[in-house]
Amino acid sequence: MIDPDLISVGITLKLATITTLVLFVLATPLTWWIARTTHISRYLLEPIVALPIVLPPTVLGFYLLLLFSPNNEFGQLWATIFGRPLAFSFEALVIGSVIYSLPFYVQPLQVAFENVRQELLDAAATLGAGPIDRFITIVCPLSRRGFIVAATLAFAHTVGEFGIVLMIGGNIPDETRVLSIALFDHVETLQYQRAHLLAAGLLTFSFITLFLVYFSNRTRQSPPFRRGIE
Amino acid sequence: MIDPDLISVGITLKLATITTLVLFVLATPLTWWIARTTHISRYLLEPIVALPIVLPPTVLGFYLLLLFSPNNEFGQLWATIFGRPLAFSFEALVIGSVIYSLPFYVQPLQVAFENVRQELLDAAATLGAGPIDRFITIVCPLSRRGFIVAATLAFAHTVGEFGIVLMIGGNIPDETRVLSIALFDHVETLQYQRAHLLAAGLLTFSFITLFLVYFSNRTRQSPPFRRGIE
Amino acid sequence: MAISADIKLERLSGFSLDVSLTIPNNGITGLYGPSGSGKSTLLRLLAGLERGGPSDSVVIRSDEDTWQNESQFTPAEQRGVGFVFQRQQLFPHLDVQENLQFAIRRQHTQDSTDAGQVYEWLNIAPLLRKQVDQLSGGEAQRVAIARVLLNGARCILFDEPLGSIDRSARSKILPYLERLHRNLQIPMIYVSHSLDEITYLADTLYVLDAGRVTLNGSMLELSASLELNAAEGETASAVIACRVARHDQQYGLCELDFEGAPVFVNAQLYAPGEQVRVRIIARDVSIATTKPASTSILNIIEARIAAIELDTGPAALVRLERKGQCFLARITRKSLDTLNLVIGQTVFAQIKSIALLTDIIP
Amino acid sequence: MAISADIKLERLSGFSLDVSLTIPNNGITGLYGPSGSGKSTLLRLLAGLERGGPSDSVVIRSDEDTWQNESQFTPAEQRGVGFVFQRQQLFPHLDVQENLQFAIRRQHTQDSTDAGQVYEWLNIAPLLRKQVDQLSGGEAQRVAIARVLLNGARCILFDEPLGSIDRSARSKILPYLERLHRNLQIPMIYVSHSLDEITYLADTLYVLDAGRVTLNGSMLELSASLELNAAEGETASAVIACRVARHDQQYGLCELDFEGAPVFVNAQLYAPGEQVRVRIIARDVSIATTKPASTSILNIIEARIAAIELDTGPAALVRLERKGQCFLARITRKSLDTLNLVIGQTVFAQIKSIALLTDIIP
Amino acid sequence: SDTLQIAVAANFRPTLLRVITALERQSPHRYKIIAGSTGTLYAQIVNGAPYDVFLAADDARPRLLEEARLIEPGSRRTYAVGQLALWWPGSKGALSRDSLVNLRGTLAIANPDIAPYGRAAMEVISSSGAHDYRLITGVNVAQVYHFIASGNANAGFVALSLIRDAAPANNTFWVVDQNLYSAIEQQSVILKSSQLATDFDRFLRNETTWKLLAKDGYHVPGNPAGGVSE
Ligand SMILES: Nc1ncnc2c1ncn2[C@@H]1O[C@H](COP(=O)(O)OP(=O)(O)OP(=O)(O)O)[C@@H](O)[C@H]1O
Ligand SMILES: Nc1ncnc2c1ncn2[C@@H]1O[C@H](COP(=O)(O)OP(=O)(O)OP(=O)(O)O)[C@@H](O)[C@H]1O
Ligand SMILES: [Mg+2]
Ligand SMILES: [Mg+2]
Repeated sequence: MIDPDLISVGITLKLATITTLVLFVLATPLTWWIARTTHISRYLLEPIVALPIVLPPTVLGFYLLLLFSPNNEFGQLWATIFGRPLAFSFEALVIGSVIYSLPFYVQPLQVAFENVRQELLDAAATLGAGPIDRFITIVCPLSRRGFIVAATLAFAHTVGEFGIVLMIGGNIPDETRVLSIALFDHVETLQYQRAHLLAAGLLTFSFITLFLVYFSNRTRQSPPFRRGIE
Repeated sequence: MIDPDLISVGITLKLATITTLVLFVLATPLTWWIARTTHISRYLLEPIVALPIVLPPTVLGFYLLLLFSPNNEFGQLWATIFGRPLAFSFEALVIGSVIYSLPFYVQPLQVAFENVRQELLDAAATLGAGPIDRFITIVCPLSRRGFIVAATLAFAHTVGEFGIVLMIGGNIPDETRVLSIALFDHVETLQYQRAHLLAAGLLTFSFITLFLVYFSNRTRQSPPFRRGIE
Repeated sequence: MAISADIKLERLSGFSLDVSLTIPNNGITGLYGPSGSGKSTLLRLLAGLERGGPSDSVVIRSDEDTWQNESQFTPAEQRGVGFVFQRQQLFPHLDVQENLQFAIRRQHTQDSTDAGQVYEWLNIAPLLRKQVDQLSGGEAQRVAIARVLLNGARCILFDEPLGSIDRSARSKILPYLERLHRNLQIPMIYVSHSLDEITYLADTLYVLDAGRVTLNGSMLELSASLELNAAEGETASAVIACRVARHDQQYGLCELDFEGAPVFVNAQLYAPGEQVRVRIIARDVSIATTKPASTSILNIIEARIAAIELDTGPAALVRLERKGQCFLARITRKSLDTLNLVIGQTVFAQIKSIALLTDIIP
Repeated sequence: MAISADIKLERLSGFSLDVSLTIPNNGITGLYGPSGSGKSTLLRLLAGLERGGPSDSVVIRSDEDTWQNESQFTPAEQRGVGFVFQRQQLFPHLDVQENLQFAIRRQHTQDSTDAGQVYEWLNIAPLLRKQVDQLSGGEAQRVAIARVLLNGARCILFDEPLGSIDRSARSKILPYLERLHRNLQIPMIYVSHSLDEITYLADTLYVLDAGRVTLNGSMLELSASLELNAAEGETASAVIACRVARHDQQYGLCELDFEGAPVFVNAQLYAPGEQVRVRIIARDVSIATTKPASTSILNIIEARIAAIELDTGPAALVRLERKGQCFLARITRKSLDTLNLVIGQTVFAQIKSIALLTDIIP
Repeated sequence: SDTLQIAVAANFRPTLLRVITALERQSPHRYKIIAGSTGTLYAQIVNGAPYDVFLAADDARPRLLEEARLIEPGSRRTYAVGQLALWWPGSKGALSRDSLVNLRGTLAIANPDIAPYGRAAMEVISSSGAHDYRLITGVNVAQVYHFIASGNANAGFVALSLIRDAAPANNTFWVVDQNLYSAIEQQSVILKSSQLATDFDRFLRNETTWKLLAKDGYHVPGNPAGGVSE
């Protein structure tokens, strides 16, 4: 039989990957809009994006639980459409993680987007690149560091998160029992050896992954003779 | 008698403010170093900074607890120097929050720092500005958005964080019982009315603060006729 | 594609632009004016990179379409207008080749320039594999020009394209641009601080000052205008039209016919019988009252003094006319008096043939 | 502060720089060469903005200090070297005034330039309150120059400072720079594509090609060298030294004495008896074998043909000598043959006085 | 010191508050309550938490503390015996163990590894023959309560004390027979002996407290005869 901790690892990686992908797809355009618009609604949206983090995860999870409930219209609608209730499903975890990681994705990316010089977009436009073309071929590559940081923060944060997951996931083995819960359980049940092992494994894995990500995406190193000042 | 929740609010604001200040003082130079160095140690340091978030807060808190414990050399040393044990003190909360919020501070700031053009630093150097002068007068103002995002994320995250705080702070009323724990307790003890009230208050306050921060720090708006393409 | 524009725009900084202009279907339109006169702003509006504020009135039409009026705005990428920027804007995440490919993949029209030619004239080949931040100032500017040329635009705006390009590269690029616009039959606008370059290239001229058009018309007509040239001092010049008479193989010269008088230039690009334009710099022209002999000056043209404009300094600008065509001579007031020159008098203009050599407009 | 440098540097891209040079204590050193020849790289090394790789050898000394050798490196901010960059680098978070203040607060030396003067010559006043991104190309360049001048550097490097500055502003700034270096007695290096500007300003010249110094020496000596000028074509020129003889108030002219022959120029800045240098553009000089009369050309100088260099094209460059001083004439080969010119022959050089007017080096 | 720091398992906190209120009527001293999960509190105590008295939710952790000689010798006592209740808001008819067979949907229990109520619930379920349900677990009974109250879980085992206040309709819950699961003994220990601690310990075992315990749904701990010790 597979070690249940390994199953948790699998679920966690799946959750973090899907969360990051969902953020990539949904939050990237949102961020671009926030970064570039001069419309005032931007100043309302910016704080709203950041709000999830001021709530303790468990509390946020609690409110999500209320939202997902079949007593609630949203929960009902979901159940009608997908044939099963939202709460305690993997989908619920994804929704919760996406909401909670949103600011960690949006904000660094926004900094990167705001640093893309308008002149380059002007040049691209006169060369015949439309808005989407410009976004994909100019803005995204120039914001590569921003994407990496955004994705790293969102991914890592989802791996480490557990308050929300605990609330809306229901800790179902093989489905919603993620690594962080397993780790927490080990600590709570005084299985310190297992906890240490799991934590050490998690840290080592994360370190190696992050190292590879950062190292392979380092900014093209200036040749040594350019290093005049800092 | 003062409502204990209000006391928690006070402790939370104090903790978040101090955490952000500590990060500002300690992590800003670290970030600048990471952003500019071409030394390989950078690629080791970058992942290390990000590591704290992959651990569930409670688990991280657990390890910090072990570290701070008087059973441990570090904890002992601290107790000898400062005359009182580290664990379950406000200082312990600050240390925990700083460690946990470190990546949220460092990473967005790093994106901003990396976007400061070397040419401008070259120009400043030939005008007679030394490294610290350049950092303060060129790099920092040009990275203003990065600072705002970094400080916002760190502050908000400290407000919302509770796993670590619970573990190393011990939820002691008037001392280490922060808002997030109070809110968590209200939910746990089924005091939904109080929880709703506190959550709504927290969200409103945060929204207004964030709105003011973002709005007053908006990038100088381009005059309307510049808005040719996004 | 002809373009007409009618623009009234006010900047918060106090600068205002108030111009009407028509860019003819083909030919190069020169835009000249002092720093801060609004040249770049005008180009940005034409390209669709700015649209003006709500209180401004910007109407721009191409012959197919209305690009901009109160209710309408065609975005830059749909106008097919190429733009060589004053501060070149290469994409830093792409190397030189990728920058050029970016333009090639998005060609506005198919009947485009020959890439091989562009590479050769701008000497791009040795740069292809370089990163953009490793280019020298002049190299970057050449790549920026190449990028626009390869983009197959239906109209090209040049905003001081040759600012950081050295003389020898410049003398290769200029004739190429000239030929290019002939072959492609597309309108170009050329902004420059150098009246030299503009006189060389432009068929039509707009002079801008403080956001207003102070002078405009055909280059040929304007070139001999004292008004334009008085302010030019040393670089005052005029353009005349000539017919190619014959080639002198031995000395590598070409004899032109200027209203019956022979004029020698050093280019042999055009066949006898063709019409060419020649630029004569006023300071290259001296005046003699008797026909000079035994001098190295080959071109001696009989002409009539049509006008004299005194400088505030010691110089005078003399407008000389030969059968309806005009050119200028810049001489000292002292000579004017010594030789007793008056309007209507017939004199001999000596033009150093060498001075004409590279200034031929083919 | 004199600076000497000995540099061997190799870039990954294949470009290598191998130069030794000495920048004299005062005077302007011109740096001239085609695009990509390493001019900007050299300036960056001198300023301390690059330091070379481990396999490169860079030794730079000022007369007080060693700035760089294998074991030592003085950072840029301690060298007191001002740098006007080719692509101007104003601080975007500061407005124009704050950019200038940044420089003023960090003055390297106290005995600095007069701020009022700088503002006036560069016409800075109307720009003070503007944001940097609202400046036109030329305006930004003027601010960048002002910023360096106000910084009180002990040595200033100009990397094509006038690239995007229009002619009339340029004719104000150039004489100002000339005067400035005289007053401040600080060395300056001036990079330009325009041999015109360089000949105007420089006392010493270095010509760079592909990272090597191909020519160097005093401007006065080099100016008449056929070697340098042959490649220059239309802009070949030479510099001669003259004595101010008298002023002609009526015509605003100044009569100079060039080895016994009178030469007229339009500036009256110098008192009779002073030594001045005059630039003579080769294409302004024509040759006559008999003394010309009744012509608007005021300057007719008797000289001896010292050398003749045939062009590949139809032109020839003739070196004329008068009592040890040399200047050039660019004429056609056809004239050479027609007039039967040979080395050693005495001829009459006609120089249009107007051509000398703005070219006087005070 | 005249302040007593009482660490208490979260589920007992509401009852403890009532006890303290009663106690404060006759004592001038202050009582600080630190609520948390038993596992967390245990880890904190081992690492030097400044608690005077510890009221655990089980007997395992107090025993471990005793073995580690971290408590006042002989102070480990059972202060309350928890009662398990099955709460099934949508049930029809009277509930019993056998009705679990009819349960379709989600059944929530506390994590049996961590919480004694969860372990007890597990015993009931495995002997009930129920098969067609989806089991989800929360960290503690409070979460189980949220799951059910919010309508996301169909039924669940909670502490009787929790639903006392909520007072659900009569037929929707069932107090599980005590002989169906091994007793949930909640034990207390004195960590730092003082007069105050001894007084509190004694008060925990007097008549007033027992009445409060009984009212909140706890069995009074007793000798085998069910009487009152002491
Ligand atoms: N974004 C802007 N906002 C406000 N004013 C601007 C802006 N851009 C330019 N200006 C001002 O508008 C005027 C015209 O600028 P423009 O760039 O069109 O001049 P230009 O003719 O191209 O000059 P140059 O030859 O120096 O490039 C200048 O006074 C300039 O300061
Ligand atoms: N950072 C760099 N890395 C590698 N090669 C570079 C770098 N910067 C410049 N080069 C190359 O070095 C050579 C010299 O460049 P440099 O900028 O010194 O030329 P330059 O003489 O200033 O030319 P220009 O007149 O066009 O400004 C060029 O071939 C250029 O492509
Ligand atoms: Mg411009
Ligand atoms: Mg350069």
